[in-house]
Amino acid sequence: MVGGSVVEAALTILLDGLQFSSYLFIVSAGLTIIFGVMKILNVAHGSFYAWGAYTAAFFIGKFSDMGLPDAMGFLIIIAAAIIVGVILGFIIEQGILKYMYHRDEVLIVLATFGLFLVLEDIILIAFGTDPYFAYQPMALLDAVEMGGIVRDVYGLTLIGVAALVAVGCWWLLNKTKWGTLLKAVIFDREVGIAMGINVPLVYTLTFIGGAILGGLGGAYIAPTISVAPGLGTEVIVLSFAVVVVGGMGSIAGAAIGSLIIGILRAIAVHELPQVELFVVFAVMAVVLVFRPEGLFAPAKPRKI
Amino acid sequence: MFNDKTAKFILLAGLVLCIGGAFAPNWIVNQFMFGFARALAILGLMVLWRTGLVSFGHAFYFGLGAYAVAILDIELGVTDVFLRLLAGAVVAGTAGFLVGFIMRNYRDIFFAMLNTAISMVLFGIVVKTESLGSTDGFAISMSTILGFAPESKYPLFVIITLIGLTSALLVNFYLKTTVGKLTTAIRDNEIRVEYLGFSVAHAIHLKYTISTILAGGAGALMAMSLGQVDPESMINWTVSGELVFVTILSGPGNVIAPFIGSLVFEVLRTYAFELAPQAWQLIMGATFLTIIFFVPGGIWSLLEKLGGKKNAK
Amino acid sequence: MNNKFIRGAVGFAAVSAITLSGGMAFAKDAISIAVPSFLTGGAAGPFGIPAMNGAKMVADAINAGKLPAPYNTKGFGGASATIIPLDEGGGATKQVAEYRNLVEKRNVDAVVGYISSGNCQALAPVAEELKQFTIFATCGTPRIFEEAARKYVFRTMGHATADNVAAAMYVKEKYPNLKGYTGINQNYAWGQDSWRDFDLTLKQIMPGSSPSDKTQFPKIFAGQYGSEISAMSLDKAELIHTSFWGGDLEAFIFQGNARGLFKKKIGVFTVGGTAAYRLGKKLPNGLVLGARGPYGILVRDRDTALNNWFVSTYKNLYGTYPSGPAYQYGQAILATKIAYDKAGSDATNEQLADALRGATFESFSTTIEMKLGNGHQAITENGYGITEYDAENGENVVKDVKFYPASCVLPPEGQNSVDWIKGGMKGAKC
Amino acid sequence: MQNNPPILEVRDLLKTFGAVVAAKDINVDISKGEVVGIIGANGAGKTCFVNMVTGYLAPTEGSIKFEGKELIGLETRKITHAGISRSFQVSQVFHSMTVSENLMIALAIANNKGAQALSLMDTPELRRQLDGVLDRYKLEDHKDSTVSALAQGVRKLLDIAMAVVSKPRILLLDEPTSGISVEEKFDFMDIVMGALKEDGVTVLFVEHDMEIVARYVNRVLAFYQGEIIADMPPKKALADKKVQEFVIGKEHHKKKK
Repeated sequence: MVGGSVVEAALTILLDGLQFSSYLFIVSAGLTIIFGVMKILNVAHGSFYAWGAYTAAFFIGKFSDMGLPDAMGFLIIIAAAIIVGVILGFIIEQGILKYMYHRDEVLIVLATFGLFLVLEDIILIAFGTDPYFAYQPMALLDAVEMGGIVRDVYGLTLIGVAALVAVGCWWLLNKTKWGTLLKAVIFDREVGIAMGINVPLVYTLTFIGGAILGGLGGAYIAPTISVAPGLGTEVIVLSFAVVVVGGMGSIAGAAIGSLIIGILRAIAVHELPQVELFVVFAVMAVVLVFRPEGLFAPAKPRKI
Repeated sequence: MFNDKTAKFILLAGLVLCIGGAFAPNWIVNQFMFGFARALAILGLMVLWRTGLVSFGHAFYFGLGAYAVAILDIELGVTDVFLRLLAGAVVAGTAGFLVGFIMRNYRDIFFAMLNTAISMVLFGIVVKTESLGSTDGFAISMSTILGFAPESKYPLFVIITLIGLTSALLVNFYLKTTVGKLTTAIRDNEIRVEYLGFSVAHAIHLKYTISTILAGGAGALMAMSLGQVDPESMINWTVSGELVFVTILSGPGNVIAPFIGSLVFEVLRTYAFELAPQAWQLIMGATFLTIIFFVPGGIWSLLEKLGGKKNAK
Repeated sequence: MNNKFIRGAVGFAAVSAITLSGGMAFAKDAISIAVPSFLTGGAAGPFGIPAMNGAKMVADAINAGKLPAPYNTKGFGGASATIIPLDEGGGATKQVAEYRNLVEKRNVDAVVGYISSGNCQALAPVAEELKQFTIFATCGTPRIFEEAARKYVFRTMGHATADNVAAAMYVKEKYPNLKGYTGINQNYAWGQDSWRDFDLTLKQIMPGSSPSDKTQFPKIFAGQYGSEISAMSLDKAELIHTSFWGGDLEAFIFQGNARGLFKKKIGVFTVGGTAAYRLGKKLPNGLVLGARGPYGILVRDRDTALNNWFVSTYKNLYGTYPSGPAYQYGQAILATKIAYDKAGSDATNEQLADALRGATFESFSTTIEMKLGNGHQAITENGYGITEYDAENGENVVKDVKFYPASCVLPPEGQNSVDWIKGGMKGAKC
Repeated sequence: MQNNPPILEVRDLLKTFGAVVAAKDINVDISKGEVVGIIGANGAGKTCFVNMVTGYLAPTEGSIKFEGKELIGLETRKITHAGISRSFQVSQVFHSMTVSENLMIALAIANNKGAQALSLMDTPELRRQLDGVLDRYKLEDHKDSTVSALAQGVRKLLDIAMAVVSKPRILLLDEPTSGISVEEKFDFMDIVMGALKEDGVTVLFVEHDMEIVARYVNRVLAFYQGEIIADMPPKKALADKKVQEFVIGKEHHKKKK
């Protein structure tokens, strides 16, 4: 390693790992929240990501063409996540899922799979096949030198965003009245109903919240990539892996799962690139063999 | 084994198909081969589904079956159709039996997702291993039949048809045995089944293993009829989704349903692809949602309505 | 029985026989050409759509007889062609099934296209089995014609070995003092083969340089390269080789650019050509840029009637300059015309194959010689240049463009690419 | 009490859930042919006792021997195989299936052990047995009805009928008459007890209704806070002071509420 001490190298790996973990956490948080509350494995989560990315990229490009300041990009990112989450989340939950809650949980997964297929092609119809670029927000924040190499500040802010999401979720669940209600529903839907909680409303809001997080993942990543068709598919696989490792339905699990996978991956990229590709799946396989429920599976009420 | 309506229909259909196949154009023969190969996996998923279990990861076994054929071909030059089929079914069945020790403890959504997770591990390994063909996969040489190399696809079609229908007969028989009948019962009340003296875990393990053997056989037959394997089309989670899609499309009503549903799927996909090369996924997804919402019993229930329940069970 | 009746009966029998045998005696006035390319997924924008555009544009021009000489005759052997667009996505196995449908159900006359090496690799044996005249337009892997002799399958551009051998030669010329190099390539046949050829060639021609022990092979469509960029920044190697394409390529450029990677390191982009028109000033200066042969930005200013027609017509129709895939699909369609013109519109698959086998023809940007694989695999020159943003016109250009003749960057007939490079590239005429 | 050797021997049974003691110092011998009533207030440990005997709960300490064989550690189905069956307070039947289908499953499992489970279920022999069960438990009229559409009483009959098809030597009934109307309860118990007597089954049943206890059992076990506070013939037990205070009194109190 050039000029750097071991400490510098370790710092680089840690930062790389944190950055990738943050990405993993943002894309998987929404999935795990929806699963935790509603017991729905939302395959269409990848579509929220893709729609978030497209919406952000589209408007960032448009505003930039109109000569508006690039700093608007950050507003657009947040707005895009909220718009996508509220509109898509509301339509899907109220238009389709609502009518399925009395049916088998697995059928609901399948319905979201059908939705995923439909949404993928609607993106194609709505936005075309040409990729969108939205580099302006990334270009706005400069680069800094850390540990002997240059880092883009935008990438580093990802860590902050992930931390905000994590703290936000923790605060919402543990420090608000809403969180208490939510936890009751998570523990047992029937108990929730018995306590007089408006479960349908909780479901709608949860789904929209999860969708916003999915959209935020896409919108925030959009400036660093080429926003092209098919980008949602990869995200489903990654976020699913994180959620399986962490324990389905657990926010803390998603955070720990993201950190484990992200940091191990960074170590591999730096020290042993040949094994980088196996990291995600190796972690998943090990967890599956020893703890099939995941590391932080939430307690389940026993019903007999 | 042959004395009920379903069994008689299967025998008759087999005869008609084998004769008809000799005169049908190649593309129709192809559709039937792909459809029937896949139907084998659907048959297995139906066994699980009747017990209320849906696996969202059976591409794991489908892929194992297909890759067993490919690797035997490349490493040992095995081309015999029966050896290949056997290899696919045995490899997948063994894996299924072992994984079954974990799976039999899970139900509902956890069952579905653990299967997905396991299939994704295999997908990850194959995609990233150059010696396993990576994303490109392998081409598979033409199958031979007991030493002779057929000129056309017709002999393979006949074999796939016969194997498909034999499996249907066997599953039809299995579904009438004591353990085979433990379907709705397990879904309704596992505790009672245990108190009656039957291990639910064992019953599910058996069903799971059966489904994996069938999925492996399906993968092997699919690999042979296509002449190609690759992870995207054989192991990816979307393939699992597709298998479940066809299961729902077919309906759980009868062992013939998977064959009809699978054919319908094949034709639907071919035409969706032909008519709308940029929106065929949309057509498939919308069909899927329609079936889930409006035809929960699948195509079989439609046929039953049409036939005024004449063919029912 | 009178003669008239007999003659009539014989005539009827003959007509029936001919009709039954596929109407071969009649020149067709319409043919159908299936053109598979990526219409969905990440490869559609940078590759699939320009490729399809190129194919359609050339086919339309041929149907209307509007190509420049010597191709200004109307149609394909006189017949007008219908293009059937097809999505190449979904994996090789799905493509095999679709290919069978194309041939056996939709009865297309020719199949021209394919971008993914995986698809070509899978389809070559199927095309042979079905005896279907097929031209691969863009896919790169050399294995297709090195592994088996083909009768019905052709490829009208050079294979991936040329891209990477040429890249190595260009690097040697430009950076003779290079000490170390590394690479980031996608983890599948395309990326692995590309790196291997580049690495092996440099080892032969620049023994003073050595590869890094940490070359990166991220998953295709990974999209996030933060850790890799850090690792490569810390690496001693001064040069980074990549065969990234499509969305991955663009994401890597964005992320690397933001972190000053290409200021510190020399970037060699073997498929960078597609990004040149699309990224505008976001494309860093000083990249070594290839286009998988003499296509796209490398030949934009080549002043021949065919090239001028191609560039200007494309720009009029689609609003941008044509990139590599547009050229490659266009010339594959052109090759189809050449085969039909020679064999006739009623030609069988065998006759079409015979017509194209070993042919040499002027394509839009270069000369195509069907020289390898028993006359089924084209050889062309291959070149590289260095990127520079032309602020005056607001567009990217390449300078210091250098082309290497086909005989310099491709193995002679009958030799496997890897063995040829390892053996010191004997017989190369540069 | 009879002088037969005991077929069920319970020794020093203890069950705790954390700090809560659900069963303590339980020592009982049951002889063949006895009909034992288990009484006690809610939470006194009755169902816990049934669950431990049938292997649904593992005791913390102690031993349960059936015909000399230790039951502790066996799974519920192994205990069923050994010859002990049970019914449930809330009938545990297959609610989306018909009465006949429910019983056919039960009969098939009882008849086809091990690899025989892979033989055809629907045999003439099994049909014959089915008719017998339908007849004895007066379920013929309901045989083609889906369980979820049945009245509570019929469901409980089915629940018990399913428990006895495995021909158990001991049957544990958990509150057989709960949810059954006052007018029907004696008819119901007559059907059940008549059929069981025919088969010579030893019966233990948990019951809240002292009328039923007085009428059908020949021995009473009274539970209070996890312990047996009385083990005597029904007449004596119902007159016992402790039983009246801790069991019946609370029972009456509860019913008034």
